Amino acid sequence: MELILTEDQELLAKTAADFVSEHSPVSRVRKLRDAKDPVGFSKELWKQMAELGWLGIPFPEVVGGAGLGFAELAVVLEALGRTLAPEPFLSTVLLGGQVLLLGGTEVQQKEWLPPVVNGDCILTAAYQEPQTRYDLRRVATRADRKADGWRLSGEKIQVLDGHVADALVVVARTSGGEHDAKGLTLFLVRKGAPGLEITRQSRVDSRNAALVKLSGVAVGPSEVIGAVDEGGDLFENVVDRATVGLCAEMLGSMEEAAASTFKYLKTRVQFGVPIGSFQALKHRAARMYIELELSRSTVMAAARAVDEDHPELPKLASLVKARCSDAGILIANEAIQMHGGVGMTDEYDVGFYLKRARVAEITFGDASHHRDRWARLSGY
Amino acid sequence: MELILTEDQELLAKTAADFVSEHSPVSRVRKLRDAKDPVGFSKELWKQMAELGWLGIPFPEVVGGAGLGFAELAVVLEALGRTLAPEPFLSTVLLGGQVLLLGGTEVQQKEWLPPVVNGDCILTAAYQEPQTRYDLRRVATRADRKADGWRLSGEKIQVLDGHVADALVVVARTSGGEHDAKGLTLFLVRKGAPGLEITRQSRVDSRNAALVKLSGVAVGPSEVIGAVDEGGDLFENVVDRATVGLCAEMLGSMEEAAASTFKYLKTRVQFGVPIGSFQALKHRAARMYIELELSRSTVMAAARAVDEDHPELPKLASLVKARCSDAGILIANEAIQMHGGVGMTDEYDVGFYLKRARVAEITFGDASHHRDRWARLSGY
Amino acid sequence: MAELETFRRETRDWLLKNAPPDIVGLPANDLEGNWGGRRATYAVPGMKTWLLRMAERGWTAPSWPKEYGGGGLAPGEAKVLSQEMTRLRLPPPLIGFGLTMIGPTLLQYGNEEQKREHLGRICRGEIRWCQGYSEPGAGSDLASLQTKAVRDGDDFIVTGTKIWTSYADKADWIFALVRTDPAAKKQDGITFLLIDMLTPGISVRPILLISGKSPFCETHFESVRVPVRNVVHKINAGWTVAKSLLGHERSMIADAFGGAGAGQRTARLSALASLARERLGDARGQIADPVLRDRIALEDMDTRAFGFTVQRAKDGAKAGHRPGPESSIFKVYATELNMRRRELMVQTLGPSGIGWEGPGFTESDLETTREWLRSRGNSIEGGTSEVQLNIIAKRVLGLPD
Amino acid sequence: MAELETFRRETRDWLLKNAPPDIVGLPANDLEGNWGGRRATYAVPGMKTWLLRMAERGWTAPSWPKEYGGGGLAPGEAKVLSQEMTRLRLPPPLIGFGLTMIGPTLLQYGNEEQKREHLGRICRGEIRWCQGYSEPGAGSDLASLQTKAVRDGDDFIVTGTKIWTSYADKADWIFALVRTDPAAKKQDGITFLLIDMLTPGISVRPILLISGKSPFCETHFESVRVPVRNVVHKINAGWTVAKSLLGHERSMIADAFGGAGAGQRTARLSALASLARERLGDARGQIADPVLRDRIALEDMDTRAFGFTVQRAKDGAKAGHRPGPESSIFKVYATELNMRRRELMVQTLGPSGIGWEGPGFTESDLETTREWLRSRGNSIEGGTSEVQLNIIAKRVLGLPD
Repeated sequence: MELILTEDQELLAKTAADFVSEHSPVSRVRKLRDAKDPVGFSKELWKQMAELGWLGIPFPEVVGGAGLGFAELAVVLEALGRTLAPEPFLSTVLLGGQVLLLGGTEVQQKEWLPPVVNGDCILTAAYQEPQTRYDLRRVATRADRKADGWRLSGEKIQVLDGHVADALVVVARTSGGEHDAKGLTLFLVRKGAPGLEITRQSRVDSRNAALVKLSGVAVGPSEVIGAVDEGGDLFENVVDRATVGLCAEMLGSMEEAAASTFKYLKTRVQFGVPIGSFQALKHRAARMYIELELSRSTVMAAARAVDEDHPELPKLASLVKARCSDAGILIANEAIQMHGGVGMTDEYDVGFYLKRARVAEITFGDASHHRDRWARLSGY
Repeated sequence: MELILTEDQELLAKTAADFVSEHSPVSRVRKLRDAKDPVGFSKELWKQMAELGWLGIPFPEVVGGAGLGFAELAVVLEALGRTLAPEPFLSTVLLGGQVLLLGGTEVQQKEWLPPVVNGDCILTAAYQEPQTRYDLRRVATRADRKADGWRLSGEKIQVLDGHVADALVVVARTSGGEHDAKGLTLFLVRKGAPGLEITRQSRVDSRNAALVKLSGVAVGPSEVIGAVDEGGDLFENVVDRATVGLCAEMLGSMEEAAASTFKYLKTRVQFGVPIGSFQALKHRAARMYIELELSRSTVMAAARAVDEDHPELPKLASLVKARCSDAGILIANEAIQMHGGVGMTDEYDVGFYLKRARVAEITFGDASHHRDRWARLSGY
Repeated sequence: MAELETFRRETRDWLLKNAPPDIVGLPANDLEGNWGGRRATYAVPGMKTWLLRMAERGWTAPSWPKEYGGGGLAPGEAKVLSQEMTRLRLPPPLIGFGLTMIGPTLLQYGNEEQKREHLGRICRGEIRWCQGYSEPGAGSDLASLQTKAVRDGDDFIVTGTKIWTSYADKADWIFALVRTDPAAKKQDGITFLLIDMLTPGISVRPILLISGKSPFCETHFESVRVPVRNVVHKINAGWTVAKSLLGHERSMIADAFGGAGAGQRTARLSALASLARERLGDARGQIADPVLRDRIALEDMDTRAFGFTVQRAKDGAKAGHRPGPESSIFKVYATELNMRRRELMVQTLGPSGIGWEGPGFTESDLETTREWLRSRGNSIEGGTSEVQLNIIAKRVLGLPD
Repeated sequence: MAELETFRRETRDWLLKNAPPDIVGLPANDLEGNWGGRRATYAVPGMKTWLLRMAERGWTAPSWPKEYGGGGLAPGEAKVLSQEMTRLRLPPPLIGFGLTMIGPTLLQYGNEEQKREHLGRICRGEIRWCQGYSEPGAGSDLASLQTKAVRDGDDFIVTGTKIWTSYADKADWIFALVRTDPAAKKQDGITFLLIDMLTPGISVRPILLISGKSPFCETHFESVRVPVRNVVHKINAGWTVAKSLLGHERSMIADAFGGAGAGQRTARLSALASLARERLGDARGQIADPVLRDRIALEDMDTRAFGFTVQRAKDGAKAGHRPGPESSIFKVYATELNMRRRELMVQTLGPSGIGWEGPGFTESDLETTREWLRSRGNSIEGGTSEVQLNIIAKRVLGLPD
């Protein structure tokens, strides 16, 4: 892999940066939050992103996609991360969409992926449960076999964009006990299915999330994605890819949090001088920059690993997630500290970055979890 | 407990500080090292310390001691730590002497403790083995029962002052397997006993340590200290006390390393100003000071816990050792970094402090070991 | 000693007779304590009676001189009163910045007229005070404050903005630093002024924090007329008054973060360790996540070590030593301990530690998350950690400027 | 491409024919490589032949112009040569500061006479060079150097002391910074001078480090007479020459700490992880100490992330981008990674990690301990971490002075 942007990728980065600065300032996130917007993001903007071809980046041309890869996706997600755009990329493109791309039948792909690419369909994955913590294979939701298919029962939490999703990929247990790695199957459940109850949640970053209760929801054989009992590996692969995408977004966020802090250091005057002239703050700013640069290299490498179907992808996904989680929190904490009192006020944007950094850290596992996974995958 | 020095203790501190600055500069340690001195410390100075009453501090008057406690001992050890005095306090007073004080019969105490107090006898404890790491109960050295007593066989490493000791307290297994907590017994082995082979070792701090090989060393019933099979608890208690003493010494060392660094910051000029005017170094110096102050409070508390036979002593010993280990390494590392290039030369003293800090950290268990022990003793 | 025991017995009898039953066991924290003031409200009816009875005896400010409304108690007596109140689980009848901040300041720097005017009303809980120091442009560099007070006959005309004025929306009076001589060098042109919040031209806006609601406000002064007799100490000499108050504030913060009693033996698991055992599970008697367990042990151990350090300072003070340099570390270390602890709490909660409100999160988890967010300000408010480290480097270590 | 393949074939044939068999597989590190020089010694006899044959072809300095003794190879050809030597496990025939430091400097700043005098001798391994920059009073603040060079006709008289002159005790010539104008402002009065170490008045004393023996020396100049024609570039313009060399040195340090190839897939366990498995034992396939295991994973992961960052800079350079700001972090991060790794190694060794020499410790454990001690200097030598962070803050982030 080469860790540089091609000319096309440079161009995409510029388009994305321009789009974000014109249409998606952080004030938009604030407005959606304060208005308790029922959708939680801008459908209009989502449609525009579709028109720009962004939603189709990782999908093949046969479903209307661009046939590009995560190297390109990362460029767009980084730009969106800069201003914390709350559109359902992670849920729709990186979770639901990737499950269908990697595990769906042609029929399933033809039904769902074109509307995803067009921005007409929101997908998500319901995998987390109250006891899951970061263990993707710890699933209590059951799928009981019936003559005409399955009945799903269980409880999922923090389902991204759950309350606006047209369909959910539900991870359920078709065999084995709660902790077994095998015996998981993925099911597609449509909005409004009888027995499906969705309650919106409120998290610190004010992005969409929902509780999902399944009370004997009926699904037919055509709604199974991938092989029965073999959904665990498929879903873990999807989460590895989604993790790389999430980290690209995190990179953008920490970049912006750092940049706004460096700017503040240059302009805020105390004791008659800009506070950025104080060496202790300088050195800490340099440390932030180092963490940022290492994070950037790692995001680039991991995105290319997805595109190359690199056998080390699981390790690199853990590498990038551990790194971006730690760097994200460090940079957000330093951003607030260096902003001083105003950094603690809701009125300033910097707190939004801390809140998002924490939620992003928790999503798909925190740094400690991924260091453990890296060590395990490395054979120690 | 009260965390202040009494007037008597203040006086003792002053005497010790004066004595150390007059008789025991760091250059003395350097000379002993460079000359490969066969004794490894100054017998003369040791005798003087005895005359000052220091060796008798924790022993009762009946054996010639002062009947004082660890609060007083800590004051002296701190002063000695300041200039890295290599006299056999740890081996003789804190290990061998304490074993006899806590576990010895009256006969044993009468034989050994008066010469200890007088400075005429060097004692030590041989407990570490190649596989011990920090687990005091992991002992492979065997004591086989015979008609007339026992035969000791095994290998001990890094026995403090082993090559100059008049007698060694040997921890040996009288029952159970290598990892069993029970089944350990303490034996007193005299210098020159047949089958006892002692080889001097060289560690980075150039303090005395030795390999001890026991090949069927015969010991009689009168040389058992404490109850047979019950030596594990006794020895752990001794090590807890010795740990507190060691930490007092470590406190003195880190205090001096920090003080010499603060002095260097005030005098070393670069870019036309003393480097201590650079804020980044200032903040790091303040951090060193904070670690030092917390270490001091903890040493004082732990020493008083020994004197009060406080039920929390094991926890406090772990607290003080974890803290002084971490603070010692931090301060020594920063001392070298702030001294710059000259700090790396053997010609400057600051490297001696780093080397001693590392050896002290390892002795009786490193910080991570003691955090684990603290958590275990706290019930989590 | 015998006298003190008599005092103890009499005090206990009096308390038993006069404390209304509904106040027993009430907590004494900021949220639930009685702040008094013109607009005081009492969740528990007995609290008003309790205040009146205690104030009548001077026991809302037990150590203050009797002539100004205090109890005139000697230190030993005051300690006995406090012990007996604790024993009977009686909350203080009154809390607030009047008792802790402006009162002691007036006792030291106020003139006779000011003491007579204000101290009694503080003791009786009639007036609630707030503090007007920081400004948008003057945070760590407090002396660069710009709120100006221009002399107009017997009055000053005050114009400017104060921030971080805690509870300004509930306070009756404010003690503020204002610039009375713009030509003087920074600290030299500052005056310490007492201002009635009912004076025309004052407006108050509560500040929302990243953790949600807060007691902080922004307070605007638009040509507010304040009598010159409300100057404490001398005109242009307010910095002296402010400094003595600031030191006081910092040690209060260290106390508030639990530094006070942490040297005591902790009989039970720390809240953090017990949360971790509950949430992460238990493997052979140990918190199942060994890496987090190690961090928790470090946090608990540092807390204990810090507690010993606070105790050392107190024991030294009791023995009559002047405050040692070790006390300079209290503010920075106490806040860092708390911040690390909050961070470990949310890390322990994991996916349960990122809720803002509503379904899917327990009340206690939501509170933990908000407290974590709130804690990020600990190293900023009351003098940033950076300023504290500067002070240690300069005053304690003597490093050059 | 076809031409390059022809070159590859010819090169390989030549190498196969000319490389003495006893040099195959020799390591190319500082200790075992061939430094050349007047007093060169050859542990392996073939190394001398290897040097002569390669030097004759100009392949000790493949990219330098032929007229000065180099190989005159284009970048593509030089890469092929290097690849073929690696493939055949042939060590470089010559290493040292002549090739890496003063040679390139002379190519850029030297006059024709200097190039003719020195470059050929460097290529043939006849002269070994050392560097005289730092002084006891001029460490991070290099420009405050005080070694003075006073003009005396066609000579300078040099007096002063240089430290950290690596291998000065083995070198034949030194390139040094001297102060030629004491009145000028710091950088402005400095001259870059070439000095034969055989000149009377020079004395060299090796420096012992806390880790033991070292290549470092202290070099004294007592009225040493140096011809003015040995000035590189112009008198009082030596700072320009020095700066270009310094940047070069820093990237060499980053490379030396393994930044170069760390982006590559690491097929096997890191040395650290495998040491830990061996010494701490294995619990269900994992290093038995979970806390240390977490720190080791972090170290390995950071090493990988740093490797990717080095690769990114290289890929960018290959694509013709100017060196990006990311390269400013190499020196500081590479050394920190190494220091952390050494620290983790001794922590893993525990009681086995504190030996100095002799019985009771294995050779490999003793080496680990010495390397840990030696590593403490990594963040000092070649520009302290503090100076690097200042540079990042100023040049990359644009923070004010």
